Amino acid sequence: MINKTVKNVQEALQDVQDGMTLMLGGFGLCGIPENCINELLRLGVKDLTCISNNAGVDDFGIGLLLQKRQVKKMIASYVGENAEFERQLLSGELEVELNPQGTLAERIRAGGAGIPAFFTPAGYGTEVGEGKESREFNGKMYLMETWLKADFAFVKAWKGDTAGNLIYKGTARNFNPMMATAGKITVAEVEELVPAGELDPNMIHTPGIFVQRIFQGEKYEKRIEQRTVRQA
Amino acid sequence: MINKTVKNVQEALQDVQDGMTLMLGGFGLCGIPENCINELLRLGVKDLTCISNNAGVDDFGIGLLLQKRQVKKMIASYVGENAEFERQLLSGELEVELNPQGTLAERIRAGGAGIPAFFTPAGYGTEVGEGKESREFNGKMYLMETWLKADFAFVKAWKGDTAGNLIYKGTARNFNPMMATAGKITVAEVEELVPAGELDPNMIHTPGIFVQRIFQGEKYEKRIEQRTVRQA
Amino acid sequence: MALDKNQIAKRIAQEVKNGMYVNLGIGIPTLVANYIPHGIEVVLQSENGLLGMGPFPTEDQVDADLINAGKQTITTLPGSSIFSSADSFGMIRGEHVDLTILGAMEVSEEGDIANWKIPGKMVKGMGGAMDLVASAKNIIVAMQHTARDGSSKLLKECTLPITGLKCVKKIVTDLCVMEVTDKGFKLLERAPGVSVEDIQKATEGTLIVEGDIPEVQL
Amino acid sequence: MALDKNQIAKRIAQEVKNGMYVNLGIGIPTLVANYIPHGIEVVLQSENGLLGMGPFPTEDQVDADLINAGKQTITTLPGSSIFSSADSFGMIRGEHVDLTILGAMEVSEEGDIANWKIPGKMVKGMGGAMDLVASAKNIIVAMQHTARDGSSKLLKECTLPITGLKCVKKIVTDLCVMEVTDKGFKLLERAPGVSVEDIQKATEGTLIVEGDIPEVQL
Repeated sequence: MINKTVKNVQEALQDVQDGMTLMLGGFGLCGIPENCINELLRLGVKDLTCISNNAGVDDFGIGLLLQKRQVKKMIASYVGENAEFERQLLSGELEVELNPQGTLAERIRAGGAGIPAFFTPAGYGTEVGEGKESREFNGKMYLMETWLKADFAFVKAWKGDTAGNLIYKGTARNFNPMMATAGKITVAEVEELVPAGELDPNMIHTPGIFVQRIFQGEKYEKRIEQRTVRQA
Repeated sequence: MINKTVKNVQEALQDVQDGMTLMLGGFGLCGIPENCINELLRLGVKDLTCISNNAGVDDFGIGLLLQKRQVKKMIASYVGENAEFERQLLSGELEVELNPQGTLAERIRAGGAGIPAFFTPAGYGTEVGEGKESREFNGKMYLMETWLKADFAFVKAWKGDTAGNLIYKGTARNFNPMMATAGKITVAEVEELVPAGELDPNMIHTPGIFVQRIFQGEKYEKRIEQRTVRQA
Repeated sequence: MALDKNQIAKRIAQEVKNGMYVNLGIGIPTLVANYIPHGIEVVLQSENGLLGMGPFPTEDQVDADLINAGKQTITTLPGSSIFSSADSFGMIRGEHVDLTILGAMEVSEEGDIANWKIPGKMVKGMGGAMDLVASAKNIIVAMQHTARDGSSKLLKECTLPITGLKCVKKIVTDLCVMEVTDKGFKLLERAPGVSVEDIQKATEGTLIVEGDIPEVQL
Repeated sequence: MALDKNQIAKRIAQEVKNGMYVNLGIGIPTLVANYIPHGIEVVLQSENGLLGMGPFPTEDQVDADLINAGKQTITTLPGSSIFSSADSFGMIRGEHVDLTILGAMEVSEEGDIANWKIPGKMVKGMGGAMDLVASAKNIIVAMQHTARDGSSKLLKECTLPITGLKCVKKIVTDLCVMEVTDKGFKLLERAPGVSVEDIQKATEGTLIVEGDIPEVQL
């Protein structure tokens, strides 16, 4: 089996350049590629176009890239809990393309699956539909949306093997599987890297063909945005 | 959790009617819903439109429905090993719509995922493209293909639970997961039916929301088309 | 007396029928889960990739890898399943979810909804709301009837950028329960002690009042 | 001496490079797996939903739930993965597969391929072939140079319904190895003892012969 292992995050991201389009997995702070984001901060690459459902919070995740002004454009579905993101958006400092979440997920899947365009009802009749082709099917109106691809896709998985196969845990799966398919170079960081053959072929979420580089992350903070608990 | 269990195949298929559109999972004879096919034979429903990658072999699987002339139209990608299918096709007794295999798989996924149409390069410039809209994206030509849905989808899984969650085994997965999403009523037959909660939520191939009825099949012949072996 | 958030949620919970798959939006809709009557089996869908969402975890159950669409830590119930965002919205777009409950800033008498942006002031983003409202078979909105300045949020036409066209079926506000019909908002129930006149004054869109309007029963 | 099926497969195996993901069609292409040189790591994709296909099973390993696209029982190798047909063709359409090797009834000098139907006589169906040829980065065809009646299968234009336009890159027949170029079939290698004239006679499409043409080395 082809071995996709790289030594560390530095080797994995060595050829990331200014101006590139990057995909970053995660929903909120759940399932984000923490080690890759930290390395992007260290590298200081700029004028990035980042595709990610959210942009982290002010002081964690992609929020840190926004603070350091490394991002030229965000393609996302939710600004929500990120004041700096909202500020840069409203002031026009940051170019932002907001997509309905399902449209965003499907555009990324389409990019990986060789489908240049598809029709969805989401956003028809709203700002999102402005300038887009619309069409009626079976009496309902749909917008044509196009695929998204990236120079690099950074995904985070729970377990991975040296062949690049990935298994995600819980709702940390979210956008990671589609993004893994849509990067020219897909970098997977995992909590546990095992030899090829240890994972059950029936239970692989992302087949190794989509992953060009894989490494075990040094540490994971896994910050929680809304720690909600009930009494035992 | 909502319980999707029905007593047996008779209960599961009680309201299948003449003239309906059915999806049947499987690739060749691998992963076909054997018990449902046998019940369709027993019911004798006719003028069916069957959507299935293949049509079984002459004396097993959908081949039996063809022999009994219960099928008016087949939507498939491969005729291959089925002489009766090829004969009915060439004689015009059976209406046949051949789709590229990936187009067929994607049309079914689109039906389940609420995407009325998408673009694929498969079949551009061939008979498959006749009468279809074609369009250029990034210098390459694509055909517009539309979704497929069915009145009933019959799928076969390895394990299932009472909530309708399914796990497939090996390459018996094939078309089953997409078809499960595209039936108005999806009937799942499984080799082993377990209580909700026994399957790992992380390892579900088909979430229960797609399955309306589930039962444990009485027996599985699992016939092999090409038994190829090597010396130990 | 106007309904509080929990009462709005409790009233909406009465709309949830046995065997439904339900998506709950952020805010009041999330509270609906607390009031689903015993004996009613429903499955909660969280659009970040989970079917079968359970209650919040106890302290020792907290798992950073298990959150809902509001980014809150949650648990799973027996029979739950986890999937990608693409599969989740395939489920939503493909109309497999029976009921969607969400919040709104404005709703028009035709059932248009606005809930993602105030130009120049606030942009939350649409998140999954546009997908949900474009494909849900049944949409119930939980909202305040008026803004803080007393202006109506139930309008002839939305003034804010809309999230979806002609999609809202029912609305539960602090003042009343309404159904969206061809002819406007049809008043179904009043909050206890709130008069039809109070509701009429707080509603800019066409309000249809037919016969006696009963009080909400909680 | 013309190459036999195994020799064609063996010659094609030389085109397989380390680290490639390869899809092998039914027939001669399947045999290529037997000749991949030691030290070359490749992963075989089977479009019915498997990456990392291994050799045929021993009698006690036979599993009805594990077959390849030719419906043959097979095994998996360590590091393999299994997926649905939609995901499999996503992989193919998305150009993640590096090399596709398949059979053909006819190939045109522009690289068009026909391999799924003889009108009125035979319909196999296209199976996955149309998806593969529409999206493969590199397509090599394994075929016989002529039909049983001696007529050429390497044509100016295909006479049979085509499977894909301008997609074939290289062809290995019983007589020779050719590359498809802008100007026609460029002859690269001859089968041992087969002359350029023999190949010329068996080729209806434009054959480009430049310099000395070496014999195939197996």
